[in-house]
Amino acid sequence: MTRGLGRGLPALLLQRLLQAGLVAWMVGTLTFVLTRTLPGDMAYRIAAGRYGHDMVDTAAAEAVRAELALNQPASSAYFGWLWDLLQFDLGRSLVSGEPVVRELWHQLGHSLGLAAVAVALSLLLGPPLGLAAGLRPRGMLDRLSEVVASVLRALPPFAVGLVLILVFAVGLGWLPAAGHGRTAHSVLPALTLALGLAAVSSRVARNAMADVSQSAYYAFSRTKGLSDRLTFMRHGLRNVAVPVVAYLGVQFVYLIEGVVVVETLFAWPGIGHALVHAIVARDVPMIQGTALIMGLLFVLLNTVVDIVCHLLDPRRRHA
Amino acid sequence: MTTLVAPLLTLPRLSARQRLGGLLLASLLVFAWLVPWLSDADPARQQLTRILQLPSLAEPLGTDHLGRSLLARLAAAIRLSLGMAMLSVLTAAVPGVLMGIIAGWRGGWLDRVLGSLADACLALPGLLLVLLLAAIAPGNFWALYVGIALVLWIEYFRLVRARTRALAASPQLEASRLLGFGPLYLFRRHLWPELAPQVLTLAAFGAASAILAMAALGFVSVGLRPPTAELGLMMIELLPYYHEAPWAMAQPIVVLFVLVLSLNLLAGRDPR
Amino acid sequence: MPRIRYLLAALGLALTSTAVHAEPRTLDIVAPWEITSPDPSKSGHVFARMQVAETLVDTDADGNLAPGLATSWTQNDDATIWRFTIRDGARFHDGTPVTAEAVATSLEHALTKPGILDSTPIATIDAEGDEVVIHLESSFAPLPALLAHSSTQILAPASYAENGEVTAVIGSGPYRVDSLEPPQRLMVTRFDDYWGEAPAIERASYLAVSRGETRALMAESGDADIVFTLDPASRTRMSRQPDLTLHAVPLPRTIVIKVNAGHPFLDDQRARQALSEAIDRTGIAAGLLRAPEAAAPELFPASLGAWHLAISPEESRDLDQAREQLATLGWEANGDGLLERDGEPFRLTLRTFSDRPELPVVATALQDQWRELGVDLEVAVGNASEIPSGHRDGSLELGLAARNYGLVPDPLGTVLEDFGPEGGDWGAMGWSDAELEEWLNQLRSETDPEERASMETEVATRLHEALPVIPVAWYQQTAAVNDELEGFSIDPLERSYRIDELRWAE
Amino acid sequence: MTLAQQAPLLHIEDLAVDGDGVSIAPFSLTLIPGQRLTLLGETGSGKSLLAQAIMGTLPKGLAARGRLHIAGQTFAADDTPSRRKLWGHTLALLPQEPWHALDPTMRAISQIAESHRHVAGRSRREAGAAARRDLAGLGLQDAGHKLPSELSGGMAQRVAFAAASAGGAHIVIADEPTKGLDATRRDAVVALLARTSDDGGSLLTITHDIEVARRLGGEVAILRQGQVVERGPAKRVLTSPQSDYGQRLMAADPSRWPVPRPLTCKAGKSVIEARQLAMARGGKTLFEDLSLNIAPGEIVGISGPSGCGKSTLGDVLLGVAKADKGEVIREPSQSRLGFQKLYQDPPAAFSPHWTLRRLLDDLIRRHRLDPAAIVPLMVHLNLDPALLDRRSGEISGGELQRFAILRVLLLEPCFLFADEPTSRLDPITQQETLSLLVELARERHCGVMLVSHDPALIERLCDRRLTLGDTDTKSPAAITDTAAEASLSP
Repeated sequence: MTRGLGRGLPALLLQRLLQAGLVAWMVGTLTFVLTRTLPGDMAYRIAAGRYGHDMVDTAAAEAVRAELALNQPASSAYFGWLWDLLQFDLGRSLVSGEPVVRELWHQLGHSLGLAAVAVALSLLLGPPLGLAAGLRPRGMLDRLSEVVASVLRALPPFAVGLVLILVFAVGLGWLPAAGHGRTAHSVLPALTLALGLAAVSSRVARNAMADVSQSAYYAFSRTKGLSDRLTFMRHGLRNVAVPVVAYLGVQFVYLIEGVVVVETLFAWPGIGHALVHAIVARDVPMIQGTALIMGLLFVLLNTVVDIVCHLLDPRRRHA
Repeated sequence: MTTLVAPLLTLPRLSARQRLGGLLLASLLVFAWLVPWLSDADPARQQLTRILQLPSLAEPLGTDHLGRSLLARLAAAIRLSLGMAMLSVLTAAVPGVLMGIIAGWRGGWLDRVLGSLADACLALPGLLLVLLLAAIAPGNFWALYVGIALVLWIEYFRLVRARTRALAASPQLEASRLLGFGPLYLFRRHLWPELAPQVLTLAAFGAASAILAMAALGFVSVGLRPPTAELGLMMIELLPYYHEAPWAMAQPIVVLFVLVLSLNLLAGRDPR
Repeated sequence: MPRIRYLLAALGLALTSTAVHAEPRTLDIVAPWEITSPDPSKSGHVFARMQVAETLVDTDADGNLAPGLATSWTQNDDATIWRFTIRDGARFHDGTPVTAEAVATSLEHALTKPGILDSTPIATIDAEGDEVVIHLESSFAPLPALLAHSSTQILAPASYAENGEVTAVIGSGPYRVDSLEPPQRLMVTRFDDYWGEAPAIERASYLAVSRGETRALMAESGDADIVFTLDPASRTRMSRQPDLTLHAVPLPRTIVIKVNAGHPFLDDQRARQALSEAIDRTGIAAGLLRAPEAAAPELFPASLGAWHLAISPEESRDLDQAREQLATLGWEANGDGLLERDGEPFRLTLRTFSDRPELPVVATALQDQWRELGVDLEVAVGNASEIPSGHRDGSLELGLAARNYGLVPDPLGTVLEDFGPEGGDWGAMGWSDAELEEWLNQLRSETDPEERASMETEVATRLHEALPVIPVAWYQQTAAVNDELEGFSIDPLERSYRIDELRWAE
Repeated sequence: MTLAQQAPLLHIEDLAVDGDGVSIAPFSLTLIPGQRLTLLGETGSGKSLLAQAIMGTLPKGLAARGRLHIAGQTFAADDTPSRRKLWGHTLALLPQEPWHALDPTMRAISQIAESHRHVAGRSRREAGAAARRDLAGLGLQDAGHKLPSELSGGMAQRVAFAAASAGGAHIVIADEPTKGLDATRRDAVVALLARTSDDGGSLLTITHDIEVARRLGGEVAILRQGQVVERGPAKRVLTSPQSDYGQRLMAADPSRWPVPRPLTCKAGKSVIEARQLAMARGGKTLFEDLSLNIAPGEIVGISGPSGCGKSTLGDVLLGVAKADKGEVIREPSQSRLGFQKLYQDPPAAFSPHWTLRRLLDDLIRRHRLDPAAIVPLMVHLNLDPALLDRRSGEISGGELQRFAILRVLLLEPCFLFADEPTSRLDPITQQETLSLLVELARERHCGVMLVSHDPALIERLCDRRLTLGDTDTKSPAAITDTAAEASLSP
């Protein structure tokens, strides 16, 4: 991806590690500063988060303020947090009192499971369609896939999810409408996410394939005597895989947004849903913990994407 | 005649696809700005006795769950959402392009610093920034749309940096430098025409995803601000009535589809 | 590429072969409210409704107090010392007996945490033999009603860590906790040696789903046997569903507008009445809430006996009279129809929150209706805590909330909180009435039912005239129930799902 | 057996191509084993389209007519699918710019082995061995594991040749095999191609380089706008062409150019002077203590293999780059605008998005030049004024280079560094362009340093010659100023 500090894999890993440290610090500080500047009294917000909108009142807010020593000066709170972070202690959630790590483990686990299935499904749906369309640019399939991609990109995820529930859960009764527990629960939310991702990745694959199929080496491979199938397998796939895999790294930016909507619609106990509640309830340790883990995860995923690109494209090794 | 062509925005000869895209976009804009002239219906005026009425002559697009004229609300929503989407695109494009050019042109340590900054920002969960901004400035849209843009600038940055780096070393720039032209001229004549199609493509996709991000936020009840009509939030308001009045919820979605399709056609290839 | 396809095929197989073995059928309940933590002060209402934990005082079918873990209770003459005799033979889920000491420690823990007991003048709680004796600093007649609230539910001593934090919910109810996955899921199974008669349903699960559409779809697709709180739009659709029956019961919860009577525009009673008369309550109830009978011309619904004044909703709307009243207060309409008084426009901000999805919609309706009157209302949808914090720092002008007058079986508990001397976080603000305070004080210690009824009606009438809090609509608790269940009924006080009365139809 | 009786490998009857704006007259030929045919012509003469018509790879929109008899089978020209089976087995096409035709992500050896394996049908092990043998035969033993991006132009050409012919095809069609290569690499490729016809195959070569046609020998056909203007054995056609176009084409060969008029007066101070210049690039010293000076109107030629630092010297003289050691003194009276450069690939020096008129207006407005100076220069460089309204991508390479000369001359430069200005142009346009350049330089007393890899061209044009070190010899660049002096004398 970026022109790394050094050459080859070790240099790239070092650079990613550095980036992880930078991200951890930036995310923590940014969320700390931002949550401090949020309007509204934190004690009241946390009380609302804890005791629900029926029971929140001044007495509850004062009790929370006393319990959590909220009027601690900002600087000492920040360095306290930083010191804990260095010892990998993310603290406890202000609302539920549970250690943030356990809450994250439960909710992030579900979100990651959902995202993994979604990405796998999108890889199954998007790129193959894109490759087929890219082989015959301006063909029937190409135009059709462009319109379908535009439709999917215009549809908000909850509309897609709603249609899927109506068809597969209420209509056909094959799959549970919402909730979690059995693996069957994860199919509809993952499919909703996958359709959104596939819409974009199919166009990226289509453009990559169109470029490759009109390149000089593709034509030479055919005039050398190789069959269409062999030319595609030996020269088409690898040259297309590089841009498609590279795009995967960027795709995760949009995945998080989709996850929040899908988790709310399908009542999936995920991290996006929890993050929204944490921000509304000003649960600072939870916000920082979530943002930190999501940031590091993103760096990890990008490192994986980098490694795969490295393996796929020998040019990078000597670049 | 050549002097008439706007120097900055060079509109290359439009292909048939792009003309169709332009036509669709123009029809949306005409609809949005013409409706207030044609019908004096106030987007916020409610009639609780006539809710979710089917489209009729009196009410061309029917009424929503509060009996408000969907025609007026849709037009107001397009005006607001498009305006906000443009704002979001600009707040993403301007810094992204500028830093991309600086990094691509100067290269060296500056390029590496900006590069790692961009990677770090990409790792920031964009959703978090948007939610925090929504909490900081509750109820006004610009904070949300700027928040949405905070993540998008990186795509502009990477694209522009790659293109600028390739061009900076090319003979055409060296020739112009030898002929005594300054950096501004080099940008206007050599860099911008090369970057314009890709940057406009990204802008097109950025605008559409900004509106969808607004709908996503509305879905988790962030950024609600009655009675303003906003494309993303209209979808949320009409979502509960998907069975009773599917045509009501379909309208903002169709408008967004036409917007995305027209931007796709106008933008040509997705440069990502 | 082929390797990925192989992996997914294996995953696909795993999806379809859901383990179906001969386990007894689980009752799936879906409701909108998430479980924050095992602590009764935070999510006690879920454990009470799923009948895991019980309170000293219970309620009978039509909402009157009934014996719970306390078989009976007596008070001294000025209601400052209360004695509750604890049922013998009751056991906690970990087998330990329910003793007076255990009850006392549980109540002491509840007292340290924010909750319903904050407003009670409790001095000491101690156990004497099989009785729990509570000494009060001043007389407080509704104490038993407060001890029916879920935040006072009795947990076994083993549930509490040393610092008083609740680590596990070991109650004494007919069901014990099987697995708890906050914030969304709770599984319970039947507790065999429960002191009462054993329920028919063996296993039940509770799932928190925040979106109304999803809850309705789960009912239609059969994923949930009972779904509580249906949104208005899906109710009309589901009434036509074949294998589902819809239940609706009025609740003692009212959508109210909390008014800052200290605000210069709103300090005069006539201004508040004008705003109230401008509200089209039948339009909101029929059009938005899809329940015409929900229109609330007065604060207390019919189910609250003497508190209810039986005022008809039609005569509550009178736009012209409202305009006259505002005119007498010196408001004239300026160019674009907005009211102005010596240069100042009649502009107010209404705070509300979206935890209850219907509130922002009602706020939008109010905005337009008051616009007709000439009042420019700004709606700010934020967090529920902004209303009490606005009450505290005086920044609140108007707040739209859903106030539960059935928090405890006797509305007096909530009324005392809301209309005390300096008002209440969810009640009056910048308004006080000496006569009302006098009646409320008497009600605190009055035990004779007729006397209480006449005073309750007096209080209700005064609140209806002075309007420190403007009622808009009453709530209905709705539920969609699978026809394979028999014996379902809704608790009007939202205290229990009454799972122990349910049976699978043969 | 005399040449005629052997069964022809390839027999084409009245092959013609027409489509949007292109038409090639019917053309027939017969190729018997061991025979070589070269199609000679300028860009746009349709020679590449003929090759694609034979192969069956015509782009959409162009239709071929006529019949082809290949290795005993008869094919209709427009029936490409049936000919598809011959690709690699009987017909081999060596593509233009082979460094683009090799898969950038695959090693050189596996691109050759894959033809052995999948076209010639050898087993995986045999294919590997055969590929190694091919590489050794082409002197590329240690280049097998390299990626195309790490191969030089010449090496890429040889790898492409090995990959194309691995399938055992007898008929080899080479499309512009020497484009972009310097003299030594060009001769190596010609020798390589000659081997195919020696081993009993037949060779059809398409080129615009007369020297390549001369070295290949065999039969030559000259094409112009789709018409064959002359045809016959190479010796006769290339030495004494009958058609007048043939004669003009042969006259355009630098070795036939008239001896240059000597520089009349070497008066005046030298325009630019370099003292003990030294420069190293990537650890390799390009040149050391090189000194030279150029008088106004004098033309100094530089020659040497590609990658020997010719362009780098230009950058140093123009001040674009700084030399490791030594200094450059420029004529003080001239501003920096007096030192300009002409580029090897004309379109690369212009922004493709604007009309040429707009670019000229910019230049005039920037330096407040006199617009009247344009018209006479246009006439002198015989540039049609209508060209001004076109973009740089819409006119021919020759016209664009002359336009570049015009753009530079507007600034009345005193020194011009021409970096292989005509290597991409056809012979006739090359001759016109260079003679115009020399004439204008003399007339305006502008010193020119001309870079070229064609020794004959430098011989005929330049007053003095500078040869930069050969990569093989260890010694860095030697200034053979004096030798060039000798060539000056008539």
